Amino acid sequence: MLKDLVNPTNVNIYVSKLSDVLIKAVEEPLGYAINWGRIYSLWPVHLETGCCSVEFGAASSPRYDVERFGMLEAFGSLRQCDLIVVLGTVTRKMAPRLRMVYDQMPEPKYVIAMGACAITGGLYLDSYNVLPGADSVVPVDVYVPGCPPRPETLIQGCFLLQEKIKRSKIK
Amino acid sequence: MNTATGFIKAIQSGTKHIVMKRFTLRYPEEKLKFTGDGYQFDPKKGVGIAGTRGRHILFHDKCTGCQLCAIACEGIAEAITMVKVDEQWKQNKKSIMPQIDYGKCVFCGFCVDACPFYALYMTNDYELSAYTKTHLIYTPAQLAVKPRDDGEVEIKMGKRGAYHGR
Amino acid sequence: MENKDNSFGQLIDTSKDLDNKITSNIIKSAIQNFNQKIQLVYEKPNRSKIFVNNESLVEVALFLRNTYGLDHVESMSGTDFPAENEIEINYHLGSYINQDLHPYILNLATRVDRENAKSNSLINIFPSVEYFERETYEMLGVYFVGHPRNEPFLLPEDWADLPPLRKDFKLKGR
Amino acid sequence: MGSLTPDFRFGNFVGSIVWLVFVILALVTLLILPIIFFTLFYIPLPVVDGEVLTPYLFFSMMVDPSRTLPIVQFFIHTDLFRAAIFPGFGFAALIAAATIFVERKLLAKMQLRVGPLYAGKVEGIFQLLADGLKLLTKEIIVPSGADRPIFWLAPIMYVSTAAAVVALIPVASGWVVADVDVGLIAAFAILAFFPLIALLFSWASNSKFPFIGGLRALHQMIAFEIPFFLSALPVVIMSSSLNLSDIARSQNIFWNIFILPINAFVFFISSLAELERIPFDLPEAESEIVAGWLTETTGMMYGLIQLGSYLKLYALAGLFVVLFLGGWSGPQIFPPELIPGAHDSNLPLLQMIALDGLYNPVTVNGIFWFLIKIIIVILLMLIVRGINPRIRIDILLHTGWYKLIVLTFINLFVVLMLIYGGVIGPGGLISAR
Amino acid sequence: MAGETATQFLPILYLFGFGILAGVPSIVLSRLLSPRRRHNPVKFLPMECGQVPSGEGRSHFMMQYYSYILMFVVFDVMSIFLYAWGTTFFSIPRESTLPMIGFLGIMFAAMGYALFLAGRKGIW
Amino acid sequence: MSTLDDKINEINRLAIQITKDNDDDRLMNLSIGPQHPGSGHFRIVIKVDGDYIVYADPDIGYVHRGEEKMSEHRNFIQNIPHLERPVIHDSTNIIYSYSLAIEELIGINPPRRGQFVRAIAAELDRLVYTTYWLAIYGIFLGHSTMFMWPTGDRELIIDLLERMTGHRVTHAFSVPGGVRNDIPYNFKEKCLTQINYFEKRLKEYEDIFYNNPLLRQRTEGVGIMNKEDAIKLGVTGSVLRASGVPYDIRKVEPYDVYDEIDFKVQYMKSCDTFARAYVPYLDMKESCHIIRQLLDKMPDEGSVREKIVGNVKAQPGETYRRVESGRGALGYYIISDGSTKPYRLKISTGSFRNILALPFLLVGSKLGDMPAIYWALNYWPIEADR
Amino acid sequence: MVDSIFVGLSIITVGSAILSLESRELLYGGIALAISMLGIAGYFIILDAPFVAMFQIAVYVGAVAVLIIFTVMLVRAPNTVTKKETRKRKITGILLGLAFLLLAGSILGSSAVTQLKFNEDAPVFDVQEIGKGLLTYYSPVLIVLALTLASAVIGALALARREDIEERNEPTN
Amino acid sequence: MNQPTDFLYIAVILVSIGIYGLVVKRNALRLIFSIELIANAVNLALIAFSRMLPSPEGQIFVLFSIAISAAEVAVGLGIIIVAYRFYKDIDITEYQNLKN
Ligand code: SF4
Ligand code: SF4
Ligand code: SF4
Repeated sequence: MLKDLVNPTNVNIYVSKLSDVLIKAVEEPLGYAINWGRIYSLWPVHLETGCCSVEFGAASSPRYDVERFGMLEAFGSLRQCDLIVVLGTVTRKMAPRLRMVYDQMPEPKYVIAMGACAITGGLYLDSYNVLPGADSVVPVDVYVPGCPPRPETLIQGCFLLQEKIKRSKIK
Repeated sequence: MNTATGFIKAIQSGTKHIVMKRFTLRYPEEKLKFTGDGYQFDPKKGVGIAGTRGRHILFHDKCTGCQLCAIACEGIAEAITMVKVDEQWKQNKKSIMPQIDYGKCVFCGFCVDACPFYALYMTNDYELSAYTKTHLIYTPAQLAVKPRDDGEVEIKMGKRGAYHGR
Repeated sequence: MENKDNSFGQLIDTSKDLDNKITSNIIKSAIQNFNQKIQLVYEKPNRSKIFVNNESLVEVALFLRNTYGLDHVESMSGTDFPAENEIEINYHLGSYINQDLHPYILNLATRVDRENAKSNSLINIFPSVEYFERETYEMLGVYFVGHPRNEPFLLPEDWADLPPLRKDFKLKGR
Repeated sequence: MGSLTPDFRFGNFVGSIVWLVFVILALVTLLILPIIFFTLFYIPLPVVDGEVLTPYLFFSMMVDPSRTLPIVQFFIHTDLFRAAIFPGFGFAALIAAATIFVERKLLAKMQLRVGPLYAGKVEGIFQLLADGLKLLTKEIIVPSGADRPIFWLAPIMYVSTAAAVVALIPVASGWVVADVDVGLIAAFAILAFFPLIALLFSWASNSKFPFIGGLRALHQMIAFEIPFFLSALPVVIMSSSLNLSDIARSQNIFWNIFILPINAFVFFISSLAELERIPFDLPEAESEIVAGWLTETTGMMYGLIQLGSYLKLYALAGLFVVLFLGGWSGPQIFPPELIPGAHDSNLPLLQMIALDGLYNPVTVNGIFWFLIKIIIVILLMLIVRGINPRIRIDILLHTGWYKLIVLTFINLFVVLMLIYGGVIGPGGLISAR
Repeated sequence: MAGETATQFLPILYLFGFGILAGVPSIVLSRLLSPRRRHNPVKFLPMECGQVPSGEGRSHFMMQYYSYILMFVVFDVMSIFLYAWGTTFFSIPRESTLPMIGFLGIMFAAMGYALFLAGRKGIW
Repeated sequence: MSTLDDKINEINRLAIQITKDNDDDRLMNLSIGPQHPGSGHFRIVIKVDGDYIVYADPDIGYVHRGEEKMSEHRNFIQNIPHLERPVIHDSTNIIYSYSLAIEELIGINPPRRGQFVRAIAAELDRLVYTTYWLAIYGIFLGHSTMFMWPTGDRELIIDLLERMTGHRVTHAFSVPGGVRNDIPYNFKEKCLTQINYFEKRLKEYEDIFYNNPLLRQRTEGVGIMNKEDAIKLGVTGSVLRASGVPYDIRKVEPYDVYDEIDFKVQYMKSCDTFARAYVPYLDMKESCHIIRQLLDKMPDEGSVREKIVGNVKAQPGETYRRVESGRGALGYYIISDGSTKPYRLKISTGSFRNILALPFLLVGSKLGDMPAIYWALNYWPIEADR
Repeated sequence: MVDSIFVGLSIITVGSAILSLESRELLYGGIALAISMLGIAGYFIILDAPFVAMFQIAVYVGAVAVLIIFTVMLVRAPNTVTKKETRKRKITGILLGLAFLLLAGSILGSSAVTQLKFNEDAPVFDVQEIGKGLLTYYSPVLIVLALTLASAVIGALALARREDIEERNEPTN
Repeated sequence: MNQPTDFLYIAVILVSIGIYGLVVKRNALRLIFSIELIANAVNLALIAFSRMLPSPEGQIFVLFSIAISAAEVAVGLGIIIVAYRFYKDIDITEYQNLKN
């Protein structure tokens, strides 16, 4: 009986069980806490691809004030940001730069496609210089329709993104 | 001296604002009130009902499937496609109705102007964000849903500046 | 510093009744000066269009600038006419110096061959034409002789298609 | 909250944090505590309350509240407590965190908006926690071609150096981490590290914008260092000491700001410049050079540098208070006893509190006044940020080198003349002592 | 007494250590907790506004202002010398201030001339 | 005062000297944008020598969307939504001049009330544009409060426009033949109170921003473009007026009802960046004044639109019409071949003309002046790219 | 306690002094020099000269090291790796250094200094003492020092000035 | 407690490192490093003696010495900058070569 308990394979099993328990015990609350932090601290990159930037400016104005959700507009470097809001038209000249900005951002990073242009190309469906949407360049998490979307729509899109982050794993 | 007065004035102006009312609209809790029940242009009177331009609303009992809205939109964003619906309406023999892709629509309202039967209106529903593009395509059935009308605040002028209030 | 003594925003007097006399004078004298080289295309209130040969474009522009103070280019564009196998280039000249000509825009038009599109640049006469000519170069493929930078700037760097504003450049689905 | 806000319960968040702490504590008790105990038996332990403190004793004392107090009292007076908690790191970090939050809220109020609101139940007080957690779990990118050792070390050095300045600030009479005789010069000497760190870090990141930012930081800090030094000189003359506690003590009648207002002004401006705060935030001017020397910092590195700069803000504001606002001096408003009659009480616990051990009216008073003053100074710095645009590097250098230095020199001569004229100084009309 | 100074300064080192204690674990923890995706060479390029970087990253020098650094070295020394005098001010006879005034005068003149030279920004 | 030619020579001389010295490590290439907090949708390639800019080349076209080509494939009404996109926050003005041109080509005249409503919308839009511009100018100079106040006060005007047209910025309001819908009831009173409040707020900007000594130091005497240079470079709008040329199309070539309005052309003679930053502000004050007059003079009754159908045919011919937008002259050159679509449409925008002045102003100034000079040019990148 | 600090300081000081000369990159050399200076400031603190120690830190780390590192960054030419270091020269250098070390060390070791002890009860000189000395007995030196510093700064500026480019006339206010 | 000799030994070591650098290194900046090392070693010895005697004079001397060496560094680096501008190198043998 006792021998069985202390035989090496069993011990191994105990140890792995213990570590499982530990990971279970830590992982979920840790993920919860960290996702909570990520939700309320989305710093968008300052990359303006189209005219939706006007309404993005309005979203950080005193009337809508996205800083309530911890978003800081006009933030300096892309190295400290976690969110690209693709602000409208992705032209063929801008697309490589957009990709590069996305690549250079640190993980974890999220993308919101704002405006009809960034979703499907919108008005510029037949233009020779506009890509049909940002999702051919970067993976998009949330689509915010409108031309330009109202700031409320953008904020609602951010809520959707928060919901998504909440469900995601931290690593 | 000029410099000093400049700074003092600036500090005055800045500190004055600390006691002013906040202008912020606390969006998820408060929503803006929009006048009218939808955007529509009345060609006879030449006068329109002002309202916000959000998602469309389609009155199935009025739409005849004439495709004029789709034609109007064709040169703009190609957001409208006519789809078959299961319903039977006597004014709509072909049983086709507009389906709007909000990934393309630019909310210009020209389709509303074009509709001769007052079947298409624009409402104050702007909360349209979605996770995928397919969620943005609104079928006629979805378009028929009346939006919630729960906005009640608007800009008010007070003694301590403008604010949002009921 | 200096602007203390400035009185911001004085009311300036502009003659309200805009008569067309001066503008017709301009065109008349220009036509006289370059007898057959200039054709009058139309004349409307405050707008007129003259057509010159590409060879005499520079002289005419110089004359217009020096004589009447048409000192800047409001707009410049090119239009493709595939039927006539020509590209028309329009310079819309306006004046800031000459108070009487303030509301007046002169459309100075010239045409170049479509296949071998080459035109004389006006950059030495109107520095303001620099970007317009560059744009015309890349949008219509008109090479401007004398312009220092005939290189694309609006289109992506790797643009290898036809110049987009030519009529035989087809948009997708149209 | 509204219908659309994610159903993220704040209570759940707190619960998960508590659970995490519990798990960590459990691990510590199981694994690390034995090790600590084992080593403790070999280390000479302090004598508390006439007994050598052994782990057994420690635990038995912890159980009995009347015996806990002496331990607390003992620990409060150790250097470790000072360095780690009260006038030292913990306190400064707390003030730094509060400053960040107040800054965001105050600026928001000045700009007619709300500021952080949803992180945490009340007015977004946990915004900083959210930012910190986010930064903690952010990937750290080291750019290719970066000078790795310097790149990794510089943020840590930045925080440490800022913390080292904090050590010199006396909070109340006798409450200072390092009571150095040459405290003022020591503060200046440590502050001189920052340009070097900024320069090296910007060099290490092998990128253009950081390097411009680093050079700007260097030029800016050295331009303002000399007015910074010289503006504090009359203070030293007045109190004949370099010890910051002595300087504070010497002003309990007249604060220096009344005698030397111009110096205080110059000191304030220069410390703003040292801190790279808004009229002088050229090294981080985002509309010119992206984020300046912080452009390549990612995740926790950025967080550490921010922590460092707010620690520095606390330290410099504290220096200002000590040099010009009389440190902790102020009218005694706290009662001699926290609980009236506790002195004569039979309860040992109350007696313990009443005795000079834990509640000391003079110290509490000093801390109170110091806090009030430092809050005012920090608020001033924040308001300056709200109303001014950034200035240009050559105007800045011009201000630092030509205007402020000349101002301090002139002021120095004025002070000398006043002393010789018998107005100030010992035996003068307005005696500082 | 001997060695007293060292004990005075030791707490500064403690706090320095606390800075490191705050810094190192947080960076280590951050390395542990943060996600790291597969190697992507673009990510590690120096950041240059979404552009592929061109030229060298460390080649910019504001040589217009180099003279200020040169000046700083000298005037830094001067200003700390003044502290030695400032603390002693009231405990020495008044005549002894005269050399300091001379010192100040000379340095002030030097500074004036140096600032004049530096204002002409002709270095490099 | 160095002339423009001198400046060009100076640039060339510097370039030659740089190559001659072969001091390549002295110069540094900086690319300001596209991802840069101080650039927006475009890029300036600059070379700096220490703190001085020795070479600057704006690289525009990041939002070039081919509006001109697209408009050849859409009829006159369908063109409206995409033609207003280049400046969505000044959309009434950019469509205003389009409407004028099409009206001329088709040969209709909007009703009088329609003209007034259109002018009101245009002036309100000018306010919206200029406040946004001012906000960005504030953040470019590192003044975060100056970003927040104008963007906040701008919402007052946006609220008015939303009541009027139904959309926050992209109104599609002005159409050939008038405006699309009438203004709502009690709009007049609402407009007056909000405009009055807005004007009061404008005074605050002077205190905290324009009279701030630090701002004055940064902008005064920087980036001087004197009258001759400005005329030569053909700049327009506030940039031109800041250089001492009182040229405002609303005055020199009044369209619609502007000849009945009494207003001043705001201009300054100091020719520097401060003047360029201050003239739009003066314009805003003047706009409030104009709106009050327009509201006063507007007829109470009447239709607002001469209805045209989507596939209306225009007479063959061409026209060039312009209005004074927030950024200066905004002209449409439209050639029609008699069909329902324009044969060629050219937009001549103020931004495209003003950006030409950027290299001349930047070269020789300091890196720190870059955002101040750049944004004071009253430049909106998308409008230049189209 | 003090002993261990002393040993640690010695290792840091001497090690970084060697590193400052032998490091491959000049920049690391500069940093090592600064650390070596810091070590010496540490000795000063042990030797109860806090003012001098702070002076050393402020001047050497705050000013001199900054200037040196700035110059190192500036002159970063491709050939900063020392190339003119012939083997012969290196050996000579090491021998010379060792010779001096042995000589001076042996002199020191055999001299009477070894018998000398620090006086435990000696007063610690604070700044007042130094200031007094500086301003009374050594006041002429102070003037000379002022002249030296003045000539140094003017000389350095005049030296480093570039004569061949004309000044940009710029509006400094 | 340490004895004066300990500090003097350290000073001697530093001086010999400095001498080694002066002899071996041909890089102008390294020469300045060596000079600084020697100067510092001397300062250390001075302070050690001042502590030993005890007298404040040593500290005063060290103050002067540091001031002078700061001035020397300023001038030295000014010279290096000038030389680098002309020769594009900071190697002193290079300077001699170019002179001829
Ligand atoms: S969606 Fe509309 S507003 Fe946004 S970029 Fe595209 S055209 Fe502009
Ligand atoms: S609003 Fe405009 S874009 Fe949207 S469906 Fe109607 S016509 Fe099309
Ligand atoms: S919505 Fe109106 S226009 Fe469209 S198909 Fe129905 S009736 Fe016709």
